[in-house]
Amino acid sequence: MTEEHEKAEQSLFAAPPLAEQERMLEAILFATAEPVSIRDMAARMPHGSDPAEALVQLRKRYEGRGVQIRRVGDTYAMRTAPDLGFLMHRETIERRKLSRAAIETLAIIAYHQPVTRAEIEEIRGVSVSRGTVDQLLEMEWIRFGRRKMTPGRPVTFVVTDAFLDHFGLESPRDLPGLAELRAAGLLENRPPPGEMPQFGEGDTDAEETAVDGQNELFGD
Amino acid sequence: MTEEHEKAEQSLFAAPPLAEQERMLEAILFATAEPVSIRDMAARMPHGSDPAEALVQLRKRYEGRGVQIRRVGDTYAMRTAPDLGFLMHRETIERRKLSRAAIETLAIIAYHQPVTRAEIEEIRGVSVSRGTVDQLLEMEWIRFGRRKMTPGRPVTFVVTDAFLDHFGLESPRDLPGLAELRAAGLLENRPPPGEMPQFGEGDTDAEETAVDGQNELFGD
Amino acid sequence: MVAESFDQGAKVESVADRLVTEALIVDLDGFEGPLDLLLTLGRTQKVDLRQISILELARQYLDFVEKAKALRIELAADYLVMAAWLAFLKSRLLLPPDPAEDGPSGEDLAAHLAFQLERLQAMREMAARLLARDQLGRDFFARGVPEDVRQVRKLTYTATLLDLMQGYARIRTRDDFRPYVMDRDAIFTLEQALEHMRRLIGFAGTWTDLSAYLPDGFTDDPVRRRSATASNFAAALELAKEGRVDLRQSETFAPVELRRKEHRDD
Repeated sequence: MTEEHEKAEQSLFAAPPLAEQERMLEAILFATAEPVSIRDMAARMPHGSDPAEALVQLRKRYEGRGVQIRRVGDTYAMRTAPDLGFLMHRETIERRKLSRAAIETLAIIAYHQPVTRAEIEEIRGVSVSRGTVDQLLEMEWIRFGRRKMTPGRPVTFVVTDAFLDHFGLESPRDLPGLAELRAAGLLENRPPPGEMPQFGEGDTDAEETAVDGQNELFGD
Repeated sequence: MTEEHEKAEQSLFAAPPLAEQERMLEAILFATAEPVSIRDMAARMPHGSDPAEALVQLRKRYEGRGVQIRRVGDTYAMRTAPDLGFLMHRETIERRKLSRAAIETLAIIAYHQPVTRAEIEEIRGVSVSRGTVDQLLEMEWIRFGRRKMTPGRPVTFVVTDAFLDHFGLESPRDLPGLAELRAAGLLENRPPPGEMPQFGEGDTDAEETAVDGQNELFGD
Repeated sequence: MVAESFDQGAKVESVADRLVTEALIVDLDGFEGPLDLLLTLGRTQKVDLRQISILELARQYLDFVEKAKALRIELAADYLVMAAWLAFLKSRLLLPPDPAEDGPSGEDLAAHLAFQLERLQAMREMAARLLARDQLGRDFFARGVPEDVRQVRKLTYTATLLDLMQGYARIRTRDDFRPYVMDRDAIFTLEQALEHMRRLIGFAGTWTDLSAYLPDGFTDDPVRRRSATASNFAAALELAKEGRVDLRQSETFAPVELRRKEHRDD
């Protein structure tokens, strides 16, 4: 404390050297919550200081650094360099199970590819919502295949290498067949209605709810 | 976002040049009020970065500046140079005055850590009030350390990084006068010879009841 | 350090000593226990704590307690415990050691008390040195506008091969699970039959078997045939009711025949 007082007293007689003023300015800009005007700087720095001049030096020093001195109207503030903004984000990845509608659509594409939207709907018995297909496309688990040589030349969907990669398959042919599914007990077990997976959030089609209703109706 | 992702992907193949890492580190340390560990830096910087190496460079760059990079335990923080405190009266944070008991307790914990409550009482010659410990815990200047491997496995107290940060200490080893105290044998845990009155336990102060409650809290 | 004779210890206290003690009594609340009081008394010896005379200190403390009693000041129990212990220590220091007696010597006890006083004094000095340091928020400062790390939440969806296969199995076996329902493609509705018959009825000038009116695709499959026959029959009744056809049946279970009803122009 006494040292500082001495310094403050000295300053009544002579302004500190410019390099020292630069240090002071640096500390002020760093610690102050609001941008600071030249006038405020002058008021806080020892008598005789020239904050404008010190500021020029300081700005030069920070050129190209990770921190910059930015002018905000008539005031100045220190900010992180805009190109480093990505460092200030922390990504948290949240994993969610695919909706039932999406899994079924994906399964149909995998087992029947190349397959048109109409064919998927026929197999599933409900219309396929656009959101479901978009989600699968976005995940890069399906992509567009060749157009079918049928009237209207509808687009088809096929699964991608990313899909095979995710499910640890070498080719779509490695998917177990119906007989194998049955052997694995996947076909025999009929889940009670209560344990039926809920329908996907993405699928809000009227048909979807109709099916829901039907399952209830047909359940034991 | 896409840009960042690209960056993140690129980084799988090559870490950014050291100068660029230094900029990143500068931005990270600058932006955060709390000290940052090397581990956290590495987690935020692109894959393959070497924050420890970049830190050496950056600390050098800030030597003698108005802002410094300070080591605080295992973490690092940017702080204004202490000699410029006089410029910052406006930023001064008014702190609750610590009682003499609290200050002494804090010093004992800092110099004798890890230290049990009984040991603090033995040194001070009076029982430690719950309020004193609570206040220090609340300020996050002390925290619980490991239990002592002595009968009753009492909890110990140690000082925190926030304590080091507050008093501008790099590590507990930098506590002032530590070497002298050690040389004088004043940090030894000398058990009192038999037939000496024990401090703390005999106290029937109003605080005592509070202490009882806390002991229960600390008990296994 | 405790090699003092009894005479020295019993010396009449100086005026200064007495003043100090009296000041202490008035100030009793300010002490944090006997050790604190002892430390304060020890300072009046104006020597390094390492050279302090514990015997002299014990005498001072006992005097203090006596005076407090005389002034009817309530002393906390631990002050009295300390007084009793110091009296015991004093006797140990003054009497030649008894070889038959176990336990620590008077010197050991005195040395430890001296150690305690020195340690407490040291801690107080360290506390003061700590507080004299530059402090965060007073002498040096953290970033004024901390930029918080923004949390960006990224959603990823996942599924297992089992999910996929179960999903497919669910679809492929959906029909197996259904109880019997009339499938709509096997049904020829009354509306369809009416429309179908109205179109053909204009050509039925002669009696024709109703079964001839079965639509294409509903003649072979028995299920479909049954449905179409029933609907056609109902449609024929409807047309008869409308007065557009005549119906006849030669006997029970014989084929039903129909013929266009001629419109009379009167």
